[in-house]
Amino acid sequence: MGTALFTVFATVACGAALAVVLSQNVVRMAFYLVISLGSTAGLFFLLNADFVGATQLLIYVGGTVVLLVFGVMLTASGPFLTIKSSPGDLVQAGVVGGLFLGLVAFTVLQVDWEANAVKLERRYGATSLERPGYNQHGEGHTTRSLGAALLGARFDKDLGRHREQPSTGYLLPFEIVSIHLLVVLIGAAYLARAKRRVSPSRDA
Amino acid sequence: MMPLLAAETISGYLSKEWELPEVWALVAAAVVHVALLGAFFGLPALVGIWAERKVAGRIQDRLGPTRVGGRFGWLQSVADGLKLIQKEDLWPTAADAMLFRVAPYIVVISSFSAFLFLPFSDTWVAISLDVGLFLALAILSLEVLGIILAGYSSGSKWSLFGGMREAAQMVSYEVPLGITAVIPVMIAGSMNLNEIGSMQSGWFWNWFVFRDPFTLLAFFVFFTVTLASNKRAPFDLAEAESELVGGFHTEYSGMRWSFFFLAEYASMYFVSALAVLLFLGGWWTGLPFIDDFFRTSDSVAMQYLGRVLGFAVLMIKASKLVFLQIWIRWSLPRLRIDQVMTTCLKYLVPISCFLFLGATAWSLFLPGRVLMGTQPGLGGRVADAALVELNESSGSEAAFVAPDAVDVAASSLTFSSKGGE
Amino acid sequence: MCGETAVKPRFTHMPLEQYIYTGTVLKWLLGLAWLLPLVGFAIEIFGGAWGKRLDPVAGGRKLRLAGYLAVFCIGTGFLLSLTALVVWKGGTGVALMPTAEAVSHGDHAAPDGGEHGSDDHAVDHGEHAGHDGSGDKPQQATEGDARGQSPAAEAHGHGEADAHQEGGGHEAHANDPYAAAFSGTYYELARFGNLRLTIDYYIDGLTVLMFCMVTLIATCIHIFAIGYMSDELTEDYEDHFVHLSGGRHFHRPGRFYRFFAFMSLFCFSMLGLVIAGNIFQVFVFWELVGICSYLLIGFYVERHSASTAANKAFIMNRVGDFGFLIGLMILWTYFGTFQFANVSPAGSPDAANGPGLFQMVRDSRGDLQVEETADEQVVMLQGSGSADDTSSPRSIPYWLLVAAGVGIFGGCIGKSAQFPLQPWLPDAMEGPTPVSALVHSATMVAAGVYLAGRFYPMFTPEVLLVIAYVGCITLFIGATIAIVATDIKRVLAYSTISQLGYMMLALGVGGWAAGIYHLITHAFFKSLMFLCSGSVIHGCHHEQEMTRMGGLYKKMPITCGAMLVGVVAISGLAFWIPLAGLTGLSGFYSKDAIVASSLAFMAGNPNHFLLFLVPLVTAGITAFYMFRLWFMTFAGQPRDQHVYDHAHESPRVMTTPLIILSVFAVGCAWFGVLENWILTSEPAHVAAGLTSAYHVLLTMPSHHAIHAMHHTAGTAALIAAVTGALLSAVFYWKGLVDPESVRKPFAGVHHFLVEKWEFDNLYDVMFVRPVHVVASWCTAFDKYVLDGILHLLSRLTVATSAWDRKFDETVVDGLVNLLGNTTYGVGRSLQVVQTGRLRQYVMFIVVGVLGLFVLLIMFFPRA
Amino acid sequence: MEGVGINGYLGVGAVLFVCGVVCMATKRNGIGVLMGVELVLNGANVNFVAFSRFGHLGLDGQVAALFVIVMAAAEAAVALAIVLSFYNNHLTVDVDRADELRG
Repeated sequence: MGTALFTVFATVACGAALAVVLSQNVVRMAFYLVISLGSTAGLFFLLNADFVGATQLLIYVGGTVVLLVFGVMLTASGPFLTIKSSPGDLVQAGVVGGLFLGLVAFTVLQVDWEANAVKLERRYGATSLERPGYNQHGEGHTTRSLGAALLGARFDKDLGRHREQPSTGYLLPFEIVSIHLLVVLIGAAYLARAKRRVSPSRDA
Repeated sequence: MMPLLAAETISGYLSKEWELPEVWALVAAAVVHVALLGAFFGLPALVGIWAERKVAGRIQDRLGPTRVGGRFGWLQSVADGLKLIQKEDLWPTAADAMLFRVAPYIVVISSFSAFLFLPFSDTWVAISLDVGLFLALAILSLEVLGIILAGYSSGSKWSLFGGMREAAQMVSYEVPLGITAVIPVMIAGSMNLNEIGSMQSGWFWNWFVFRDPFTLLAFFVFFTVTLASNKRAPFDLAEAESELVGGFHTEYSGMRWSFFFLAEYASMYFVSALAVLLFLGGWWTGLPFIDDFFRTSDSVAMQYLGRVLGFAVLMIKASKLVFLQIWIRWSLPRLRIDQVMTTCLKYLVPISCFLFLGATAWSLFLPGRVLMGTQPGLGGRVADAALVELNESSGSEAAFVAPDAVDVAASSLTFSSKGGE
Repeated sequence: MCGETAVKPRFTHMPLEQYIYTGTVLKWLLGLAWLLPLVGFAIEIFGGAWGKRLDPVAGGRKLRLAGYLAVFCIGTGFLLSLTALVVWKGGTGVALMPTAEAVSHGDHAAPDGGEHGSDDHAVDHGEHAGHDGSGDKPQQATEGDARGQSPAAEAHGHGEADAHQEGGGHEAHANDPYAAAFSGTYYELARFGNLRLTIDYYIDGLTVLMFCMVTLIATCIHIFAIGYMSDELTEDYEDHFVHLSGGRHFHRPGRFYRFFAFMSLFCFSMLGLVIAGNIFQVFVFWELVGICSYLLIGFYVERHSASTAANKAFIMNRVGDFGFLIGLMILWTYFGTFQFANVSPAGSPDAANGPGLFQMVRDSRGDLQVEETADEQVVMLQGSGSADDTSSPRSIPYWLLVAAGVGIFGGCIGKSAQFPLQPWLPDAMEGPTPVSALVHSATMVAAGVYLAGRFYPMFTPEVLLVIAYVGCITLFIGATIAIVATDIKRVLAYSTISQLGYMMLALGVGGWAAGIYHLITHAFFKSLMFLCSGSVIHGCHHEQEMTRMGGLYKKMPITCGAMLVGVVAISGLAFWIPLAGLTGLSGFYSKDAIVASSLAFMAGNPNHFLLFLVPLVTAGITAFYMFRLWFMTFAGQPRDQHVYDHAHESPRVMTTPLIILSVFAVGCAWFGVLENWILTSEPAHVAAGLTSAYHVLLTMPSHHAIHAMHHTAGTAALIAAVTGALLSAVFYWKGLVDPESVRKPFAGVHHFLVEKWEFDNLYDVMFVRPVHVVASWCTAFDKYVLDGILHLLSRLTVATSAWDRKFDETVVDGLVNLLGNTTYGVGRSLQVVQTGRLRQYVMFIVVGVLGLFVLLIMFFPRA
Repeated sequence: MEGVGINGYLGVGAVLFVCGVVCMATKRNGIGVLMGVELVLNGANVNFVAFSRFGHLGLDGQVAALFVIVMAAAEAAVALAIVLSFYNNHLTVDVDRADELRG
């Protein structure tokens, strides 16, 4: 079952990503991107990361919708609808990309994950997700733990563990990210504020 | 018949009773669910369209459809559906054919799959997730994607305008929608719609809308935002018949056109049901003796009837809200797009933020005390959650009592010290 | 006589706490009177400028406040001085008012009183004023008896047998100047070991007297000046004496406030000079009054004559101050202190400081302790600068003491225009008339006399002889030039010179009291006469030539009368008034005191007969030229109708001071008050009239010697004065003899006199020309030698720098350019990589990562 | 749980990543480049979550994925603003035109 779902989602994700690369129309690219991201979210669900998946759907897809809007606004008019990229570029990029992919795949396959897992198991004990007594399986109960972790408390690490020192949470990064978002909000608004200064420089 | 009623989930029933392998059981269950939902999915459209026309007629001092089928014209929608199905499926040459054809499906799929997380009654939910509400909103927000694609791919400026307006409107109205939806989540301490619903049992003053003044206001804000988020008047800028011929669906006809309206009426019903679940006590009648009569009885059938009753209650409540939407549509004039954006960004967002802060403060400073009746607030919830996890993790060490929400971090320290012993 | 008796004079009649109390009160009274003008100065100098800015239109009315403020300051000073006088008299118990019989034959008690003047420190001003024991203190009563019968003196003298033994047979009536004196410190500026730089005060009768005199005269002159300077109150003052091109006159805003600011500053400096308790402080204020005089003479800066006069005065004063500085150095080196005298009794706050100069030089009887060492004579110093080295009494070589005295006196010469340095004073008349009256007749030039008098104990007989001759020459020169001068103010200036000469002469011949006496009286009538001349000039619209005046008594009666008073006073005339006997105006008494002391001096040492004859003759000359002035100005027929027609009497603000001053000019010398007052602070050794036989043989006349000569000298002086007056009447009033007819035969003499004895030309030849020559030499040296060297050096520098430049351009710049070019080239060659195409960059990244991976996989050791 | 192990997910991540890189490398449209970036980040996310599931990261992997998502949103906002102002100045979104700093 899981395998079937994985196959579906993986194929859709990869195919859509490929379509993004290949298609020349911005809006179609955006469409394919949405598809890819959505199926990636499906993969996340398969990985019992419900919250991440939902966030992926909401934020990424919302963000992509915005991308879409801009793409349409900026390119829907005539000559910019498709900015063709030369096939030479495509070929060369494809070659390099293929090499890269092969290399990454090679690296991935080089690693013996089971042995690693056993080694890590011996050193750190069971992963917090599979530890007995802390059930995160079925229904993927990661949401509450994630919230606690973002608030600085690590149920998943500290509950039922013999630790002198409680594990560190993510309170500070969380705050930093919030501030960062605020800054980005203001900065983007400033950058994109309407100051239409048409420069007839090299634009036909 | 009984074991079917008694079964937790359909797949469980199938695998237990008929010894199906789990995969097939799951597939079959999925099929069943989809069939149920599909059946249910058409219903609001039929009823809604008919009701809309009747209500519009009444409001405009007309009779509305009267001829088709009986004297209330209640077959009108069916007739329309038949006509639409017969129509030829065509698309303009200027259109981007692929997207033009895909767009309605996206809309329908998104608004349909939102129903997967909607509990129609106690435990009557297709997928009960920890992140149910979150996911539901996320998927619902995918609907706009289809609309933009439709508006763009039609290759007509009216459609494009409609799509753009819809995009702007949706992207900005997501914010207050999310914030107001988070308020009940914060109160309940869970995003699982089933839990949220079941938390409002008992007397009707346990409904979140009556919990404190902030939630009361939050409900109305939520309702307004949902109006906007599925382009109901007075926010229906996407299809502004008076300005843009038909908005994003100008170029559509036939079945693809009807998909949009299917989706629209379905999501109308969905957001209403969502509002009911979040604020208006879900499937509970609000009169405990009635509910308890069914729940406490030990016969499976009675409990099943109780769920049916809950289903009916939810339906009625949601229908009331749908009727309210229709009423508003035919009573209020349409806003200008800039007014729409102003309403959202300058008024609704600050208001919802304020309400969120207010509700939080209420929960923090008066934990467990509510406007009417008694109910443990957020603090109690999270404390219970921590307690639950504690008991799960370190079985007998249940002596620990999580004092309050703000102490969760500190409580983790306590865990460790306990573990140290 | 051991040290500390000299250091700490006994106050037999003043308990300690009373001393401290009185001293403190005096200190603060006079200090306030001293500092008030400074405050006034500050306010005026700033407020004036600001007042101008406040409203340029009505600035005048605003600035008149400056005058009022100055008058207020100095007037308050006068009142404070009067209070100080009362306090001082009450505190010290000196009696200024002689009894009736004292006036008649008080001085005949002197000789027999002399036989048994057994007490060295007795406060016996009663001796001369005939005040015998009717003082307000029992001790003084006993003194009086003691002078009466000697056994009584043994019975209850002031105890101290040895003093009695020493005093026996010694014929001295040593006055104790410290008895009525208060000394102390306002503020200590710095202390180097034993050497202290302090702001001291030394208050005795002389100080109080000077304070009263200065403040009184200054008040009158300020009031007068408000009227006199009133034409400065405009915003556009036209100076008729400055001729610009095109026959126009110079226009400038009025300087009313500035004038009064300078006057206030001058008053402050003058009072500081008087109250100063050490010679250094005196020097400071000495320079300060010099500055004020400079500023005030050059008040009309735009006038070339004024600026030159100011410079002249300043430079000549510097010449004198050079000597002053030398004296200061000597004193500092050998005495280690600048303080005049430290009279604080044991227990008073300032007693700790060592003895002052006077107490070191003179012993308690007022004698110099001269000892013969191997090669030279040294003066043993009484006491010591500090408490520790009492064991080894210090000494100063005699000739150095003389040198110090001459140096200090050099300062006096410069300041009060004595013989070699007199020419600056007549030119100083360029300043406004009130300035001439206050600064250049009454106070500042008198400061020289004051200092000589104050420093009297430091002067050895040789110095005194120098002083006497200088004064003698000066008075003759001044008088003779005054005969031919026609500018009314210059006549007064020359008379001032000669009168100052009189004072110096008196000091030189041992008539200390006479000199100071004349200083005071002269201050009054000379300021009076200057103010009168100022009134005349004001009335005649700045006409100063007497040859164009005449008959003004009808136009300005008050001025005329006041001037007459002044003239009579200065020429020392006296009248027979039935009740009071022979009564004269103030000048009469002071002048015949001088003549008497000089006569006594001549009697003491006949070879110095000139010191008597010249003053006697000059007394006549004085009368002559003063009456000449008066006749030419007021009597007779108007010589210039135009001037006469426009002449008018001055406003009341100017005439009132005249009246006040004339009252003082008439009566300040009556009843012997002034005399006794002065005598309280007479140095110890003067009364005795010592016989000094150090290098030159001099016999200083004692008091009773002077008194013996009194009548003779008075008669002779009176006769001379009357003669002079009659002569001038003959010449200039009745016109019986035409001055021209007399001038003809003596044309050479006349010219010589008109040329002021060729002094200016002489100095021109002696100093100015040589200086010019030397200056031209220096210029040449500069131009040819120094500049040559400099040019050579500069050329060298240029040459080297040229080489340096080559080096820079070739080597240094070469290196730097090399570096720069290489960098540039590398950048050039690398710039193709920066294509500005995002996508190529991405490709670069990917390829780079690929390369890294390959390297890693190839070279990473397999685990 | 049966099914694919970590390798499958890593493979998907790698494909997404490479697709994003190639997209960045080929698209002349600025927005296309942005989409490439999104793809790259997405591939990274897949890896994170996969490690959190199979590897030893636990929740940390998911938290990292969350942060990546948020950062991606922020990055998209800023990049879009940049593209917009670029469009305002050049009337195009062709990144090849953005070569004024070409060496």
